[in-house]
Amino acid sequence: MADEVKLPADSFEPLDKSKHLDSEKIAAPNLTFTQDAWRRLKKNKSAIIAMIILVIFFILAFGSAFISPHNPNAVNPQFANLPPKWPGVNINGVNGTLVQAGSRVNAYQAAGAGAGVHYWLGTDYLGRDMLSRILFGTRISLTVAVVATAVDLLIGVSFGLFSGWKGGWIDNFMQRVIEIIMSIPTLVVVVLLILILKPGMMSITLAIAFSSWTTMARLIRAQTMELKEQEYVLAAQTLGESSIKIAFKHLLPNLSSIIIIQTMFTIPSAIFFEAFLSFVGIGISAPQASLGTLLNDGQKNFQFLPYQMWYPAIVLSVIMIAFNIFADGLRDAFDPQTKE
Amino acid sequence: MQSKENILEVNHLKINFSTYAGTVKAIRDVSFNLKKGETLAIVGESGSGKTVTTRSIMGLLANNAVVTGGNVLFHGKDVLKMSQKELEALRGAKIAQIFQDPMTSLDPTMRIGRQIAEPLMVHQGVKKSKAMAQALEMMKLVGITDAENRINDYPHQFSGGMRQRIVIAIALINYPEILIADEPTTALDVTIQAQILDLMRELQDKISTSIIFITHDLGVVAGMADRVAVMYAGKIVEFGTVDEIFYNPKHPYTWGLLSSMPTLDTNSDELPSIPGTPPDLLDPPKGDAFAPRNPYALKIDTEKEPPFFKVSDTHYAATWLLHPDAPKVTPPEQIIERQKKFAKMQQQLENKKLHHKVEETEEQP
Amino acid sequence: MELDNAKKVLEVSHLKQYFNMGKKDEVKAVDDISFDIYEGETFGLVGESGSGKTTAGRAIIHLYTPTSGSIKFNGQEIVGLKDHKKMKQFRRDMQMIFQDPYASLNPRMKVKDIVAEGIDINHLAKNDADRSKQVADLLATVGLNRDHASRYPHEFSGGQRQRIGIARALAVQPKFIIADEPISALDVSIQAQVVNLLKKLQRERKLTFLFIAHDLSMVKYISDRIGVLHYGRMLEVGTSDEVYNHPLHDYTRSLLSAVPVPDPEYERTRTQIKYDPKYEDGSKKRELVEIVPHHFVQCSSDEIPMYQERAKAMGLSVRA
Amino acid sequence: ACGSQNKRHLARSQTLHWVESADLPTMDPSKSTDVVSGGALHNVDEGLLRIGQGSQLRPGVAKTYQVSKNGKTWTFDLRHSKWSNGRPVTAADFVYGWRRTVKPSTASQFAYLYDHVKNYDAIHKGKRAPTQLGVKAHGPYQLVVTLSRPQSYFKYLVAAQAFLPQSRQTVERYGTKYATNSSDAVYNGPFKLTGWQGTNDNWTLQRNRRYWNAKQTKLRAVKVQVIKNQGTWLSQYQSGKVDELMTDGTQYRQLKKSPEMHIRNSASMFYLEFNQRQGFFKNNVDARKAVALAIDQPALTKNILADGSQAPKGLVPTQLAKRGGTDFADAAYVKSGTTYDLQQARVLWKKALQQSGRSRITLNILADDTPVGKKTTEFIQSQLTKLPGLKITITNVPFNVRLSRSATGAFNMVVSAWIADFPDAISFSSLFTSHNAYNRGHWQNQGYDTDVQNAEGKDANDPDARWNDLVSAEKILMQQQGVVPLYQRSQAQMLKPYVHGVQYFPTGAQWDFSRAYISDHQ
Amino acid sequence: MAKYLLKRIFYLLLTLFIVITVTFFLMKLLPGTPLQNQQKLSPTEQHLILKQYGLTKPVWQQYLTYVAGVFHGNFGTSFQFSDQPVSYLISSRIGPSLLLGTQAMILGVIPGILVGALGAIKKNTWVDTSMTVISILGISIPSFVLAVLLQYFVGLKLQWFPIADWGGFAYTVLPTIALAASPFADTARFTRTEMVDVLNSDYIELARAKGLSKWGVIYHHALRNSLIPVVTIIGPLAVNIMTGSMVIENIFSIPGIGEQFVKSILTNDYPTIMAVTIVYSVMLMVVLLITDIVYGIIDPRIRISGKSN
Ligand SMILES: Nc1ncnc2c1ncn2[C@@H]1O[C@H](COP(=O)(O)OP(=O)(O)OP(=O)(O)O)[C@@H](O)[C@H]1O
Ligand SMILES: Nc1ncnc2c1ncn2[C@@H]1O[C@H](COP(=O)(O)OP(=O)(O)OP(=O)(O)O)[C@@H](O)[C@H]1O
Ligand SMILES: [Mg+2]
Ligand SMILES: [Mg+2]
Repeated sequence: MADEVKLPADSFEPLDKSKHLDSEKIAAPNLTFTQDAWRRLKKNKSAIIAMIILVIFFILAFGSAFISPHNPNAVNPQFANLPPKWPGVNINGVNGTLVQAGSRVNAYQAAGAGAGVHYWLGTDYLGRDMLSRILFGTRISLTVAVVATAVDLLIGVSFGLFSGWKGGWIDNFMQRVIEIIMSIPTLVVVVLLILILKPGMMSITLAIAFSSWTTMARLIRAQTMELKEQEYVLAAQTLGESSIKIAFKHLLPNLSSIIIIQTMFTIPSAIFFEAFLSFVGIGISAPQASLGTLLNDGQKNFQFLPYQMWYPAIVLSVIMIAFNIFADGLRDAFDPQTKE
Repeated sequence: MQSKENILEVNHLKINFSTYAGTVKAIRDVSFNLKKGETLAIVGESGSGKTVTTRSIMGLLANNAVVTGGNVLFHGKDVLKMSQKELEALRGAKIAQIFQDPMTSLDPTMRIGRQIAEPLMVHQGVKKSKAMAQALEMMKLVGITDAENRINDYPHQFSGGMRQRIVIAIALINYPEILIADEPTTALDVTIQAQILDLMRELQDKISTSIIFITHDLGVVAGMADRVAVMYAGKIVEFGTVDEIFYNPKHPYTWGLLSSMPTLDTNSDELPSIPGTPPDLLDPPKGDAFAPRNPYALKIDTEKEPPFFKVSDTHYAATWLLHPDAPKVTPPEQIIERQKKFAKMQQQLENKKLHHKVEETEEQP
Repeated sequence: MELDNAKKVLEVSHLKQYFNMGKKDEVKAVDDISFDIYEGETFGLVGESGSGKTTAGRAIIHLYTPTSGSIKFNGQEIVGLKDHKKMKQFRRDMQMIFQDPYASLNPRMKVKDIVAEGIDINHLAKNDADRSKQVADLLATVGLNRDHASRYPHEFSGGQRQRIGIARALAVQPKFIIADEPISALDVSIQAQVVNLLKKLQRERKLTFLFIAHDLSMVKYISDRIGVLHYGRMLEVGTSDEVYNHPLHDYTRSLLSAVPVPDPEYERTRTQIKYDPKYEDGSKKRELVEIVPHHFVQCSSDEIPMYQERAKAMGLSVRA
Repeated sequence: ACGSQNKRHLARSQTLHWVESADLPTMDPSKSTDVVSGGALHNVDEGLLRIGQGSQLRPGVAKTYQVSKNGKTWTFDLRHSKWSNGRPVTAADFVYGWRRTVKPSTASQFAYLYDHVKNYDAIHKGKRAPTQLGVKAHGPYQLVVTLSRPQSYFKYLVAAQAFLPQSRQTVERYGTKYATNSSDAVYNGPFKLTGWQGTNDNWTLQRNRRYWNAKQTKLRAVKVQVIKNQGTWLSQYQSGKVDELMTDGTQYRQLKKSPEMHIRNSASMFYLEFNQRQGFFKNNVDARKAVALAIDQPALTKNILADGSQAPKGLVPTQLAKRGGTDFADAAYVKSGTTYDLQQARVLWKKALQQSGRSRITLNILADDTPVGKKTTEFIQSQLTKLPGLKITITNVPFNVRLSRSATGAFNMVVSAWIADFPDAISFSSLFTSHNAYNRGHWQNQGYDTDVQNAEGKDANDPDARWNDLVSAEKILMQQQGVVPLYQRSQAQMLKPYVHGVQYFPTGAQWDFSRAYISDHQ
Repeated sequence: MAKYLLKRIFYLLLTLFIVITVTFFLMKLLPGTPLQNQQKLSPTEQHLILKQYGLTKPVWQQYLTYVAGVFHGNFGTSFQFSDQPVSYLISSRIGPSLLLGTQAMILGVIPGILVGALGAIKKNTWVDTSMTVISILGISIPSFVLAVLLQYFVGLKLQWFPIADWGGFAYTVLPTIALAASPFADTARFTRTEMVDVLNSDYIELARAKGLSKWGVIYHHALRNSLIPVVTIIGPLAVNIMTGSMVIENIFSIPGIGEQFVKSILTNDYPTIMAVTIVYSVMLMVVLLITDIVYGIIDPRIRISGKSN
């Protein structure tokens, strides 16, 4: 076993202590928690793609206010229900033709549209440009969802935080309140709220927010209960830190990942809920459009004008998928347990 | 010693884990053997590779593990090359394991009788009723009082110590040749730990199984082990009989471990401690991994990994300090005390030998 | 230490801490314990898991509101203390070091902010530069350097994190520190670092410690006096040498006999003493009784002679 | 294809699969207010007269009738016919049914149709007993009705559901459950209702063998199914599960060339009312005219609704009333009332704004929340937005919310609709007299009121004078732009080629299956 | 257990009472009456109609009457269906909804569990990926879009199942599929997460160390433990299905209660809105109660202590 190789003469000099004992040194670069999560997220390809898609959608939807191809509300009766037409492309589906009563007709010609007229995604029953409407609808849907989620965050987080932190009978009471709210079907709550507040963005937003905050509150409460037993919170208490400060310095930052993740799940379900409300007929009112109203209009004529349902459906589904995948990715990224 | 066969041999085992961050070199050339009926303790701090070593013996390595070299011979057959079927036949029958945390290692939704009987039913095709009867026997054997009534209880109805007994019962029901105990008492109180350790010793006598006992508690090792392997950063740095390790340690890491633990008699103002923190196995340092924390480090430690130097037939240590060219160093005070004791023991042994001509076979430490 | 003349820093008497009072799952986590801690000493609290060590520590530092009993710190009653100023002072004078190095540091805060938390609360720093300097000094005290100040806790090893926790406690210049199993989650090779640090700090800063642990050899090593806790009751209190070398209560004996020692020869001969909890069965009223000077055992009045016998048998001078 | 003379081979199965887009809420003739129950009642019950294709009246239970000179006494001679339970249908059943309808405690919402019948007003107000109603049975088979004022179109009214006979024995037997399901009622029409449990969404009109003219009924059954989703309806039609499809705009565009397509002109008009109680539109004829001129009705009907609906000529729909070959709508046509002239509209709008002393204004349009309602408002919004200084918001609400808001005047402009209860212009003209409850905008015009009053009173028995009165009234309404007619509703119906003889009529209940049959198509 | 049950039922009733109270007074805030044609009705008649509906009394009296009625199963009279008690309307229409809901639940949950479990077992393989894609699609496509697609492609083009209407089992197939998509996806995702956790747990490790085969481990230990939490999402799933059913019933012309709810919302038929609200709440509460009890029964850890949280 012993080494046979000749070793250099000075090999067995004792090592200079000062040189090697600096084992407290940390070699790794200085990474914050968020940076670490971001690093993990970056490794998750599908989550990154989802994120990019979402960013693109946000930019398109909110940028469309400035650079939309057409005014989304401009009615053009003459050009109602025109199929998609891409200049210079002659493939059925995007060449402005439609199957009507069994034969393919050039809808643009029939409507007397000049050669320069082309709608990338066709037009709707009022001759409005579908592409602009979809962008506009995406913007409304996203706005409703984001605002609703923000409100839900505000209520849910503060409720959960307070309940969890206080504990005891206060918590008990607040939990009963949540239980009672949860045993009323959210849909019913939403519908009632909308009926009372009059249909419109505001009320839909509020109603959706109202319907989802309980989940957030429960999550936050559970986590707060756990966190408040954490020794660093106890340490802050022994130092004499006030409850409010503890909430902001210790609890909220450590709840942030849960909050972000839950938000990422709430946004798509809010979008969905809005679509559902539109279908039922109590959604966003005209001339505003949301993905839900577009879909609802589209599904009626799916047989004859399939593009009117397909495009909003695709946009909605892509947004939903992207949010879900992104949320999954975030959850993994924020979870330090995640196996590297 | 030669008369006892090796039932398990681990030779030059090298295991890496591929992770996002890079390759973790968790086991970097580990060799040891296990003889019938003996208890081998593996000690070492957290992350030194104890668990990974035993998992490789069970063929239960994680998906991202890559065995880059070496073999694990069980009765001469390489466990690492076995098929799933062969491994399944091995696990729980020939080689069984006790896990560290009794609170989580039982299925919360299955009655404990059934859990104990399961290995029987799996390996010997025993009928359920018969298996349950045997499970009951086993429960009594591991000291569960009122076993008849408790056989249909669920794990959460038992205390930690009781659960650990159940886990032991599960491991032993097939009278395995090798029992791997991975920190079986770390989660328990000292009094319960003592009971469990007693129980294990007792059972080992009864069914003469070999035990690989993993722990980082040197006190426990002293009471349990026949032989000891000290691991550091994925390598065994010293191994020998329990007396050799405790009374005549050669590796500075073993020195550190032994002297940093106060005994009930320690009264010095300051405990000798091992400075610094263990190395990152993603990027193990060149040379001796312990060098940065080693007050006795030599220049060569930063360049070349030390080979094993033989101290006695049963005692080897991987430190350049044992190289003939190395300077003589003075170990910490406590170690000197221990070595003195060792010398005395050797002396007594010699004397004994002279007085009665004891046969070699009884000499087993 | 000459106990009779020493000043009592902490006087705990008849402290009770129950949880879930009045419910089915009521827990008497701490059930009527009394003990004093003298200035400059280390008082060790040992006991098995669930015996109420942590609860006692937290009740003393007023993380819980005790069910009943009195806690006097420097003569000031803490239970029911309403005076904001006095409470603030108390919070500075008494600090705690926690068990879990991973849970005791807020993962979202930089080390400097963790350490400076007490400084900020009590406005102990004149300005930012002063704050940074204080943090750097504290880190140096616990053997870390100023580079570490801008790091996050997850980048540190367990021992380093425990030292950061110590620095945080030291920031408010406490006089009394409760250390709740500060080393039980650490690797053997690291434990000694922390214990040495605590001892050094005690020497340099004249601190008083309540040291909670279940590792008996470590408690023995670090403590001047020891209290043995079981089922929320204090069974035996005495100087550490007394308690270890001449345990009077059966439980203490059993506990000591179970401690594994890194000495194979000793281990081979060690026998464990079985314990029968009849001396705690609650059928009689038991109180801490001073059997040997400064060595108390929990017993009822009719059990006193038995313990005195035991003490005598060990060659101790029994208190009249 | 319907009503075709040329009889084809009958198919073996004489079951027609019909569709309704709403549930059947009641079968009580006194309580029916909706088209679904109206349609069902029309086929399972029979009044004195029957209305049929082209709004022609046919004899019903009454074989003949005579009107007195002064137009106030109507005598109906009834035939011997039977209820579906075998009891005879007698004049007493009419008397009972009518009294039940006008009785305030019944709270029939269509009792107002009796307003010309003697003593109706007093009964209605609870001042007289329902037995005082001007209807008497002279023996079992003669019914005499006394009106308080002459009413030339009373003959049409007696064909409506509110005037159906009701069997006292049946009503009293079933009590509150009467007509809440198909078996707790009795029928005297060509069909009887089966399979309706009160809330389910399909039911069957089964041939009534006891009907006096049962020989003529060829269909064994009309299976009616409720389909509320337009897309589903189309698929069901295409797969042959149902025999008819009321297309919406898009479907109509696609299918309009099909030989199965039939346009059903109904006597209904959609129009925009201005709130003239106070505010902007009060006494501001320029504003009203500007709005009228800014709306392009042909574009609305042709491109937006695109369901066969027509651009209106005036308030009274075409083909509702004719005299001497002239359609009322042509006779009363006022060009400015319904044309599109944005230029002119802008000019007028500026004037209107000046008059009200402001430079910009936001106005709201109230309308139904139906698909058509939404399309209409969205379109009008886009059109009116072209007027300078005008911003339009829209509110789409459920039908009865729209009604109650209209009634209380909580609107700027509202899209209202009216379907003639009977084929006479007065059904529309009476709407905008000063005190008519349906005049939600409170438009008031002395000349208009006088004209309508004359038609209902002094000229009631003089068809020519009456016609002229109504034409004059209509012209005033259009010149003053009291309302803006938007479109005359038509429905484009796809009907399987093997379905024949389904009769459609543009007023009241719309369908009559008594002459329908299925030809062999296998 | 009995005490726990009593407590739960007390809460259930309390909740129900709150729901009734809140909806009642909310409804009173809204415009709309049973009058369809009020312009042509004399005040006497209007009063009479309102009286028939009990709307002439002071609001608090109406409230008391209503509450008393509800506990006798009397929800008043529908505005849409004249003389039709709302209780009858609901009882005659709840059948199809319950049937569809149950079928969708079964079709959603069972395959969802299987797919989710398979995904976890084959974690990070193409199987897992495709399972994830399917389940994400399931939550990403609105049920009404799916319904329209099914109707068109499966019903009209392939003619495998009826497009709409309500008859035998065949009629329930397409609506059930459309309705089951989202519970399927939810269950699959939830099961997968749970199963992955369970598969990483110590007792699974021990089971493998016992020598159980891979599938033996899954069958005897992993499945049961990962399924127990799945019970807890049944409640939310039931809500999903209720919500979905409104749309699905409309599209497939199914005479269910959800469709009726939509109708009553659109027509301001308050007695029906209130009744359906109450029925929905009761259904949800009962589902939650049952899942809690079932959870307690199948999870030995909870069974003993007899409490759920
Ligand atoms: N599946 C895995 N993937 C990546 N790294 C792993 C994996 N399993 C173990 N390791 C790494 O291998 C090294 C050895 O781990 P092992 O669990 O054997 O340590 P141990 O000596 O048992 O420690 P402990 O006393 O904490 O149980 C550690 O650095 C650990 O992080
Ligand atoms: N907040 C609480 N609510 C209810 N019971 C509690 C609470 N905190 C502690 N207990 C119970 O009180 C008893 C004493 O707990 P404590 O944590 O003080 O024990 P310990 O001696 O510190 O044990 P360990 O060595 O495990 O830390 C235990 O039975 C515990 O379950
Ligand atoms: Mg391990
Ligand atoms: Mg503790």
